[in-house]
Amino acid sequence: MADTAVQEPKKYTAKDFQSDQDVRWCPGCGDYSILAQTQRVFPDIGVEKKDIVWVSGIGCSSRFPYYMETFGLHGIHGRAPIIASGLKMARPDLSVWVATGDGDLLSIGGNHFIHACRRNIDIKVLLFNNQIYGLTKGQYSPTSEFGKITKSTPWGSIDHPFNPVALALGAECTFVARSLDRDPKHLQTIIRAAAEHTGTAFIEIYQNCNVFNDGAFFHLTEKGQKEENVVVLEHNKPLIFGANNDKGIRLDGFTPKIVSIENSEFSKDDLLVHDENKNDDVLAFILSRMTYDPDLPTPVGIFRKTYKPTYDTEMQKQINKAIEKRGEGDLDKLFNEGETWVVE
Amino acid sequence: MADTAVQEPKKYTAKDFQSDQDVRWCPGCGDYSILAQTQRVFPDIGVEKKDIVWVSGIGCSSRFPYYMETFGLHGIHGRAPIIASGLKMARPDLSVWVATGDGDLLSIGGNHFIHACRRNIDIKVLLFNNQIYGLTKGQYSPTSEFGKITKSTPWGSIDHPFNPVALALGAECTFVARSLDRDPKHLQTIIRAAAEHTGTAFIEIYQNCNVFNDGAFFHLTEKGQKEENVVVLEHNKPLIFGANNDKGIRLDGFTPKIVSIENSEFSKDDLLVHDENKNDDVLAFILSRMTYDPDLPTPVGIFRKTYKPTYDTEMQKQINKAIEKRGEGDLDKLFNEGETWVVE
Amino acid sequence: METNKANQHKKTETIEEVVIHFAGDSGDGMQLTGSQFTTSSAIAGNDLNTFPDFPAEIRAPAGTTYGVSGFQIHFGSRKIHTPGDISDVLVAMNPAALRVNLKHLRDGGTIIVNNQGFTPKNLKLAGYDKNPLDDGSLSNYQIHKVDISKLTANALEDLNLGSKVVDRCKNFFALGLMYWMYNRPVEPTLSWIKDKFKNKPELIEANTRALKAGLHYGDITEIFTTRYEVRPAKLKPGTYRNITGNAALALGLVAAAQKSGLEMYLGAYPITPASDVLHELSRHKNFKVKTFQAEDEIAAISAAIGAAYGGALGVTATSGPGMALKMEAIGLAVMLELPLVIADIQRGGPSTGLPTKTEQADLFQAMFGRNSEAPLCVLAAATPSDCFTMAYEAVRVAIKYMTPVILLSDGYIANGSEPWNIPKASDLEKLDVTFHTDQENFLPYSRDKKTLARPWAIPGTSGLEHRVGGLEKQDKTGNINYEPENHQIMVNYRAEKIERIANDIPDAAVDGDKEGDLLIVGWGSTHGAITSAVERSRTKGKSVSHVHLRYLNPFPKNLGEILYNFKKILVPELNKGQLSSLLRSKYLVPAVGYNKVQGLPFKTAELENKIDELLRG
Amino acid sequence: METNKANQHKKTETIEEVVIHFAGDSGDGMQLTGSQFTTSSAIAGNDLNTFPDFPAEIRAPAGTTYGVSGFQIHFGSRKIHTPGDISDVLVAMNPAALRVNLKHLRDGGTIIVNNQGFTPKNLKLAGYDKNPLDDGSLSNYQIHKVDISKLTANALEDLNLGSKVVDRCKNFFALGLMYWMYNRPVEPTLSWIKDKFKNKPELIEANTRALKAGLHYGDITEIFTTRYEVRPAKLKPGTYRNITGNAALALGLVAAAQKSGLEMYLGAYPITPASDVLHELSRHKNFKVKTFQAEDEIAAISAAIGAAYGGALGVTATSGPGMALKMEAIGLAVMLELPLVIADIQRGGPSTGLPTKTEQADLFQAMFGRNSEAPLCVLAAATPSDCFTMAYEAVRVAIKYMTPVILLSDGYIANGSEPWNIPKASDLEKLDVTFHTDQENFLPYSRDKKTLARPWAIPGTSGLEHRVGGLEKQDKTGNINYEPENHQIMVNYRAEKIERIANDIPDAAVDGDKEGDLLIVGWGSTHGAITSAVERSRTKGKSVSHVHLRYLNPFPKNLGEILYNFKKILVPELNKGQLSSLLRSKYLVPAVGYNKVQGLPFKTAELENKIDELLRG
Ligand SMILES: Cc1ncc(C[n+]2csc(CCOP(=O)(O)OP(=O)(O)O)c2C)c(N)n1
Ligand SMILES: Cc1ncc(C[n+]2csc(CCOP(=O)(O)OP(=O)(O)O)c2C)c(N)n1
Ligand code: SF4
Ligand code: SF4
Ligand SMILES: [Mg+2]
Ligand SMILES: [Mg+2]
Repeated sequence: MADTAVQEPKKYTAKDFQSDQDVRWCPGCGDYSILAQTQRVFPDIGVEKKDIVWVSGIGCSSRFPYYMETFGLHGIHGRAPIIASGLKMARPDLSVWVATGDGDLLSIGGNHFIHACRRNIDIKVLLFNNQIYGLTKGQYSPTSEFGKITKSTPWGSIDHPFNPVALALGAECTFVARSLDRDPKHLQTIIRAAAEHTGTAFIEIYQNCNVFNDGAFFHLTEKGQKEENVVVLEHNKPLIFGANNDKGIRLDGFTPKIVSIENSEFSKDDLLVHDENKNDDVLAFILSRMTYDPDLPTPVGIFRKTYKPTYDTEMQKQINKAIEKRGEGDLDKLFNEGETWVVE
Repeated sequence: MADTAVQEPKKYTAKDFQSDQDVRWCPGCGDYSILAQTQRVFPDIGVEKKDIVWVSGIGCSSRFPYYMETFGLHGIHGRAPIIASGLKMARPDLSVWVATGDGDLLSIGGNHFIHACRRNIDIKVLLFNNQIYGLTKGQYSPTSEFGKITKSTPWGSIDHPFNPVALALGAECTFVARSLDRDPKHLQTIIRAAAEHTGTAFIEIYQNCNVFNDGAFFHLTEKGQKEENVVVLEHNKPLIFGANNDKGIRLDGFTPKIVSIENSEFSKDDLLVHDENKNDDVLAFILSRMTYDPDLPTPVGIFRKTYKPTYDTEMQKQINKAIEKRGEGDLDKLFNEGETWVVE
Repeated sequence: METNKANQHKKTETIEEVVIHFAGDSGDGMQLTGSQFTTSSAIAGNDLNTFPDFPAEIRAPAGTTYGVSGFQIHFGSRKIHTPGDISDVLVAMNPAALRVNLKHLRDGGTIIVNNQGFTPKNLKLAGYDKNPLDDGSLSNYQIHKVDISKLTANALEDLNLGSKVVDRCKNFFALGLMYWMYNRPVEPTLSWIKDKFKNKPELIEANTRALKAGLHYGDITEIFTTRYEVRPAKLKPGTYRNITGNAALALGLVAAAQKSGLEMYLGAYPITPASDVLHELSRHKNFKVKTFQAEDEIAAISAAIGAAYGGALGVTATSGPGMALKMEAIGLAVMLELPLVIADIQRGGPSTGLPTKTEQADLFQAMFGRNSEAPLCVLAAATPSDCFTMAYEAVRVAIKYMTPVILLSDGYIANGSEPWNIPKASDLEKLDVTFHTDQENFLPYSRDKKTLARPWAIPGTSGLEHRVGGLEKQDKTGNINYEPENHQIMVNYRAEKIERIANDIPDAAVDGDKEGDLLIVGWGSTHGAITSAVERSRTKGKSVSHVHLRYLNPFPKNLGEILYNFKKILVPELNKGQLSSLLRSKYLVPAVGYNKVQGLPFKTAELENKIDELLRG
Repeated sequence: METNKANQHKKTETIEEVVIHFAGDSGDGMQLTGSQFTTSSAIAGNDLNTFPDFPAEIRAPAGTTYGVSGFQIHFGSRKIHTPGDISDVLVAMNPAALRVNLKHLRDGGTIIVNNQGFTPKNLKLAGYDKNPLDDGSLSNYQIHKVDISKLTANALEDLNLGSKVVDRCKNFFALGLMYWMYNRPVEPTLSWIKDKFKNKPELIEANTRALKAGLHYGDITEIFTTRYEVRPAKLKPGTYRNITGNAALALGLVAAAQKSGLEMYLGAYPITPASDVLHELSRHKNFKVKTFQAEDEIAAISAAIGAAYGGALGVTATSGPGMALKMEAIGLAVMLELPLVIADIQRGGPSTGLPTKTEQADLFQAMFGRNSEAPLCVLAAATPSDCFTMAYEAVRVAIKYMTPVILLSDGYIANGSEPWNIPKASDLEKLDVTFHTDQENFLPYSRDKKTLARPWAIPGTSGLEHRVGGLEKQDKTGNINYEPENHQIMVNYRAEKIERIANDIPDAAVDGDKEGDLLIVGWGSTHGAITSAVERSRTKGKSVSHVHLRYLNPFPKNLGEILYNFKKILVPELNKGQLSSLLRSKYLVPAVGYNKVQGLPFKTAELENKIDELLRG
């Protein structure tokens, strides 16, 4: 956080970010890993603990702030992005983070989310996407697959899921990424990249809810499956995947296709090369579309990273400009604006 | 509306759709044209008046239902898409239309809008986008341009506007189009196409608010300007525009570029050919990105039209399936489910 | 039939009522154990009342006090009104369960613990320095240390199951032991096991064995010398089932939809403790019940309003925070004068509060939570099975008066259960709905002379095209109208319509004498505790009567009269005095509140003491 | 200096007070005309009170009755409390304006009409069969038909302006005429014109000429024989300006932010009639006021809560429907115990209701609109300038008690104006805020002994890292806690904290004798009408006193005592009896309501009659 690192920050360890509260997630929950990776990364982001605030809504994932030894606000369901936005506007010096769930962010909180994106307010949003409502014990969520059988859909869900990455892109988000609870290294990299970004940073994290939706992402996280099902996006690198790194993604028009790069007509050089900084977000959008395509690997990594002025700095700028132009506010002058008259 | 045209509908004229209420918009308001075009198209959509419902939120535009001689529900601010959704679910036989404004739909109502899109509920949404809050007398809206000076932003707005077409695409909307209040013919075509679509149909209509945002779209609607600034999307046709139809849009990678097709290296055949039915919505997304690009013409027409099962029919199907499987509900059986015992 | 025969050398003692509390980790299956015991007791013919109590965390780390899940059942041969203030028997699967629940065990009560659960680690997690089973600190109780885990494992030894699976069967051992002790029929549970695990024969075998092992253990070991017999209660003849409040509420709605010929449309968003209404209704699609899990509570009610406009029975169900979000839309429903049932299953607050705990503090919100004058009908269910009756009644009022109706329930009766005397569908009151069809002089805001209801004119009806909305509307035509006199007329109509419902509801019934020293006025889930306390006080010769309100707006017409006939009025509530404030304001009576806001229901004894105090003072 | 000298042959009559009503189409500039007349009258030293009244439509089709926009001003040489029940003079620019307002003109009153506005088309639009100017139907009034349009056009003839522009100047002609008639200073308006059109010299010229033409017309024509003199009122010495309630409210907040050293953060979403608070505050960025137009009302308050957590002065402003949406978040603020000011500028309801009309019906919502027990402080401003005082007070209470405060205003005082005795910034009470910094034993939910406020510990403070949230929290530590006793303690604390504010606010003041036959208890914008009615009744020798409440929760400590000293209590409210219900409930006094829900303020005469009736009966 460029604007907060005024003084040399203390040297922390992951432990410094552990609060004294018992962690109350179900044993085996993917949330533990997200917490651990965050605590591992935070010593490096160059911000003092006192200047970090975690804001959340309601859900299993939204208990996150209690476990981080920073400031924290456990808000109400769906409102974390906007509570965080208000805080960031009032206090641009703080590093403001949001922990949220797929219900919290995309169901009740969808509007605040897309508005945060378009404003490009400098907050970082970590979506714990377990494709289920955990805390309320297992109803389907806006990211659950069509046909899902849950407590509230005993006959199968008839909702088409959101593609959170595509939604964020459609809402003009400047940093859009995806990672996995069970890939600690990757998750750390992405959290670090979000910390470095100035502007709204959105990370969709696939997270296993082992109680109500166990294994939803095992094809993307477990050895022997993930190799064929995940393609890692890296800036300026071609899209290669497969257990033997023998496959790649090639664009046919706008359509990504799998090609073999071993003993085939194609080589590395024919593959789509990722460019996360593309200012038009079309490439990112094409990549986002691979997510629900059963024939294509799921991309993880940074889809898009671009820069534009943030809402909080623009707001501060206007204040400064106003003061420059008019001088610091003088109450007596303000009171006496317009027509006045004197009664003796 | 395939499923409603059970009996041969009556022959109507535009006049049949005029209610007995005085139209109370400001003289000169673009809303009048939208009303007129709708009333002109409705006799042809093959639905009886009694089976049509207009639902709206709050705003100048949301007064629309009062002027249509159909059923109408003037709801509360932002909730029209979801009131309409509930109605359509309960009554799939009705033709349900939403009239809404840029504040109503994209500010307070943003979440209901994106959820309606992803569900693909069969409602038609007409967004009267005047890039301003009309009814509350002139605050900026989520589609107002950056820097806009209004009553609530005397120092200029610092919000980056939504691109409603891109947002709808990111939210998986199956029919996405744009038209103009001052192009009656085009608007009629688009309304007709929306009526024919099964699934969520979204039309962004640029509308002049001559009191609080006069001329916002004059470069797209006025003779001498519109020719160079608008490109009309037509299915299977190349993107040609210009006063003399001498320019076209060509794709350079994903990037649309203007090329001359008169005395130049390019001809019609080199141009991007529009395909509104493309199931992946990348082309539509690319086109949507032209909107705010000062160097490119603004596309109007149908960006995307695709088919997938609608929420309302899926819901009805489940009911039918349940009845088929279990027989029509029998209360006594229901009451006596599970363990029972008799007290004599 | 598998039965539960007594070992002949053990004596059997007949008792009138018992309270048992099952407690263990969230993963220990205590809710299941409790509900099986409940079914068995119901079939044994007892009256009963239950109260499950579980943590807000889904599955808090094993062994912690905040992860304890409990289930209390009170059953007897006489009328049972509550799950019991304190328990006679505590079944504790680990130290945390013991620690949390000991304070609610009566002196001299029985403790049955799972010995293997008392590991050093678990003791520490529960905050015990020493093992309470050994240090004499439980000498006030009859303590039975049973090797439940070990005995279960022994019984399952040759099945070759994983140790986790084996461990999950230990609750059935405990259940078996309690079945033995209280002479309960085993058959219902055996057939439940068969049904539940029909695709996993090994689990049928395992759980059956564990259950029987518990049963036989009681029979054989020397430590249990007495069995208890709790005779059937004298219940009204009929067919019964055990039912929770949420299930009853859902069934009441389905029944009302069927009897009125309306299709039901539920718009809901999950929230504890209301989600089960959504879950239950989602199952009944063959009753043409459409259920919609919306994006939030505002969407849920807005969709239901849309559906009601279309002629469906619009319903939404939620709890406190969700209710707060619905208020603007409820105002619209008031203005549209459409029928709508809004169920609020109250929970502890404010804000997110105590999601899994009970409270009665949304009465004010139900009455007044909207902008401007937006009156509607407010009903409250008193017991789990009463949720059926009041849900049915909510629909009746909503469609007859074309008004939203708020039905208040709470976590306590929503999750608690009691035997329900199952009605015959044909005996339920018929609910009449006629959609308006007459085109002649159709006026959307004309009114029925008696009820002041406006016509329900739904889309699809030729010639009735018209517009409604949230702006003030002209009397009769419903067109937008801002005239002062018209506004006054419409405001008055909306108020008067709700007041007239009073002509159409039963008089408040006084339990006890019609005049006397003390009247207790209650509402909602406090019914059981108040009834018990009043019974006890009367036995002691006190002049105490009880009125329990199911109609909170409007009040029954005779309420004022009743109030004026008592010297003192006590209003016990699980809030800071909301009903009492309404009564004071309306009737100018010096009602005093007895208020408790602890996320827990009243205890009978608390109320009894309060009554004593008032009648003394 | 341009002055307004009388033509010597016309006589001048001195009168004590006048009510003028300007009315015309929405596009006729009547609000501007009214506000210019107001400024001029203020500078003339009169006390005054104004009431603008405009349609919900932005610009309804010209000539319709629902498109009429009006502005009423009441000014005098004595204390003026209201804009006047009925007007002495009606300036009507077209038939619709005449039709709508005639009923509020006193018998024998003066009508000045723009002759050219009475075209057949306009007559028809207004629903007149015949021209009322000619058919004798106005014989009860002194009617002056003036060719306003034509005379204006004449005056501007040689300027070569479009006819539309010329037509838009006609309101200045009317204004000039009224200036002449009431001897008002012209200078303020002339300089306003110069400033307003500083980049359009032709408009300066046009409007100036129109104004002067009106002025001279009065002087010259024979039809006006009398001018009136309204002497300066005896106002408290000081510097004055005219101020609307919304502007005053905004300034009060800015002042409080400055005096407390906090930066203000307003989260708002536009809504009539609260939008002007947003507009006004948006201008004052050089006071470090951050204003945020949010995506909706929930976002607006949530952002303000976030800002308050960060140490800003969090504010949000809205009206009824928006208020309903904020309730869940207000519950969170109650739980977080953060300072927050929530201004509710009430309007007609329910639902969307009558957006541009006034009402006082959100008191219940402010008190009770949240789930569970979520008490907070409720204040109400009584007059436009009182909005300044009460906004300041709202901030004081919020930061001292670490609580959300709801400040109630309404459309009537928000848009209405009166002279404001401008305070000196240095005389305003200093507001102390100390953010907590001490790391030793920091407990986020420890409490100040006197106020019970918790410490405000903001991010950025070393060693104070801690978590807060909407779940019930442990006493002192603020950690999540579900224990029954703790919940009771916290519920009690939150209630007690609000009650203690009563120790810190002024006693209720009785206007009149401290005991007597009748006490009128009012709140909010009814202040003026009640004051006038009580004055008049007392002149008639009646024993009537008046208490006006600015603190609605908690009530002033001495209120009960006051109430008990009167035989009867009358509570006039623009709702169905909300304050009266609170008083009855709390004090068990037989307060009776006088209720009007018509989107309009009380008339003095209505209240006077009611007083007569009560003291007779
Ligand atoms: C206003 C409101 N509505 C509903 C709820 C109930 N609720 C709590 S969390 C939640 C959804 C949880 O799902 P998600 O956001 O995916 O988080 P997870 O538990 O899966 O991490 C719901 C519906 C609430 N607390 N508040
Ligand atoms: C809950 C609520 N908040 C705010 C308002 C005030 N309001 C009415 S319409 C409107 C916005 C209008 O803008 P838009 O939707 O663009 O419609 P337009 O008037 O421009 O057609 C607002 C903020 C309201 N009626 N209800
Ligand atoms: S319910 Fe699921 S998401 Fe919630 S804590 Fe348990 S495993 Fe994690
Ligand atoms: S304010 Fe603007 S949008 Fe509204 S009616 Fe007038 S011109 Fe049309
Ligand atoms: Mg989830
Ligand atoms: Mg608009």
